[in-house]
Amino acid sequence: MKESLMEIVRCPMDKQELELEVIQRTDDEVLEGRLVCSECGEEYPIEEGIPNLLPPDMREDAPA
Amino acid sequence: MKESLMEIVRCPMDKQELELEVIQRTDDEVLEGRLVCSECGEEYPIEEGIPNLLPPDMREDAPA
Amino acid sequence: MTVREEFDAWATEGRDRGMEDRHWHTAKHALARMPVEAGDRVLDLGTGSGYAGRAINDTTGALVCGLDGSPEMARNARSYTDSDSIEFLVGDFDHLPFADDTFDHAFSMEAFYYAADPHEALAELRRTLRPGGTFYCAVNYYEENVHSHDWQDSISVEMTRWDMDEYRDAFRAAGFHVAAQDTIPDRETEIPAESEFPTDEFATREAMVERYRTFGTLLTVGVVP
Amino acid sequence: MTVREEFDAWATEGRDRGMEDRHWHTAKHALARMPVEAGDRVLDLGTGSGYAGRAINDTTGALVCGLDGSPEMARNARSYTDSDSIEFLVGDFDHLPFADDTFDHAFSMEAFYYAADPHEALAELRRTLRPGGTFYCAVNYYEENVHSHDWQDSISVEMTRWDMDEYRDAFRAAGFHVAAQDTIPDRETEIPAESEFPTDEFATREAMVERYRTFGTLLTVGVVP
Ligand SMILES: Nc1ncnc2c1ncn2[C@@H]1O[C@H](CSCC[C@H](N)C(=O)O)[C@@H](O)[C@H]1O
Ligand SMILES: Nc1ncnc2c1ncn2[C@@H]1O[C@H](CSCC[C@H](N)C(=O)O)[C@@H](O)[C@H]1O
Repeated sequence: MKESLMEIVRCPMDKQELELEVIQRTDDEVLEGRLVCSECGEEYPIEEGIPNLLPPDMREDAPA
Repeated sequence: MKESLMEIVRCPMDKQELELEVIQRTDDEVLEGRLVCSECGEEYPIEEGIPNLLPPDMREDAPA
Repeated sequence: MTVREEFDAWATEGRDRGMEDRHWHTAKHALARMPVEAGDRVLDLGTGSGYAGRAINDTTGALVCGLDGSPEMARNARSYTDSDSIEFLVGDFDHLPFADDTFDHAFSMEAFYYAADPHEALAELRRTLRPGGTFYCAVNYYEENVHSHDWQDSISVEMTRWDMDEYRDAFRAAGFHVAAQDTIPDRETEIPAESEFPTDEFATREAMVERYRTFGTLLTVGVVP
Repeated sequence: MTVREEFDAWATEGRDRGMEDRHWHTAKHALARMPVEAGDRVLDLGTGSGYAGRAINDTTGALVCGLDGSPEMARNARSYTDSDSIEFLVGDFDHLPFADDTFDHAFSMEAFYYAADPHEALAELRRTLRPGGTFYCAVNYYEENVHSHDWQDSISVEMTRWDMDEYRDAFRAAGFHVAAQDTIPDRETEIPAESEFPTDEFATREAMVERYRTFGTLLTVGVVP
């Protein structure tokens, strides 16, 4: 994801702004990192450049 | 035209309500008559069941 | 010549039914998209033979007003239907003889661009449609359709030739949201074999294919906020 | 099974590209009607392989967000494009991870009815679209398409099967105006000769013709007032 996406992405639960924590990036993309809700503190992972903004209970790996 | 059309037709010039003067009618239709603007007094003919609501200067028979 | 003179002459020569046959190829697709409900009131702007209003009335049960600037067109249109929920009126696009918020939807095929002032016609449609009402504006005469550019030569009423952007801009300037815009191909007009070209109208078969199968009819759909 | 489990499995088996091929036949006609302008921001809801977002980005220059509930779908979609104006996100229809008034337009093909609560999904679309923004909702699974009724048997995610009226009503209840609704025929899926029937899917050739050429894809277009 580009950093410019921060303007429009919000916490799926309370729609508040998110803070970006970068783990790995290229010149124009964040590849690994976290989006943290400025209100509820929930953390959403960014993996292989794709932010996962599913509500936390839909994100967990369910038992097979 | 049906009398129920009176609910929606208006003077094309000032959009005010019209009054219906019936010359000839059937059970459910006005065939010949006049629509007279309640505001500006302009008269619009009804001929063969069709009201002519052109602005007066577009209605006149133009010279050939 | 005025709209009345030009189109009274067309109506008297029976050209209203010829237009109906040709325009139906694409108009029916535009009509099929309209979200008309039973009991709605729908305006057919520049109704000609009245076929679009008849189709709407038949398929949905909506009340239809067919408006035309030519008394002869309106007389013909009236003679083609017995429905008691269709009315025909003579009137002008720029001076709609209706109260505010009268219509749920409006349709127009190959007529809008004859308005003396198309911006005023849009303002009048905006005024007479209720919030959420749509205006389905279908035209074959538009800038991208290069094969229509010489039509003005054979029609004495002045025509407005907007491109697709200009249609969207004018709708927005009049207070409509633009919900859709595309060109609907005419797949039905028969295109003669290569050996028949040039014809009176088309220099090449490719030109005729482009006119009908590619450009077809431009539809712009406006919605009142 | 959850959306994530079901569609991660589809993505891993490569079914995303198969859907793209089949859905393109009608999706392209819906896409062609959208009044997208350069610089607009457009949402592709349930993006799958991402083809609709790629098409919108290619043809209009709009910025696209492809959202999908399946991480594997989003990963595949991302691998199919190099455009730097398309982003893919994993998220749920009923919990859109976007600010109010973010999008100019939204598109969805064969995905909307998987929402756990489609009314909530519409409310979320209404919230994230700006005034005048459109939602183009295309589905093959709907009540009038009787040939779709048994699809639920082979999909573990619960599906909502509304009819055309229910789509219009639900859009209106969520605060959209309904600007258009129609069924777009699929003229491209090949229909085998009479002698090939019954097939696994269709008892008769007529049934298959009806499924594709008559019912095709239901498109409902909502506009934010
Ligand atoms: N300014 C104006 N006001 C009212 N009607 C007009 C007009 N300019 C043109 N018209 C009418 O618009 C029609 C255009 S011809 C198209 C007729 C019909 N919709 C069809 O598809 O076949 C004519 O009947 C003409 O009389
Ligand atoms: N509740 C939900 N939230 C987000 N995505 C969902 C969803 N339910 C289903 N989906 C996604 O919607 C897609 C439906 S398949 C259709 C994909 C694509 N639009 C096409 O036309 O081919 C799948 O990729 C699935 O993962």
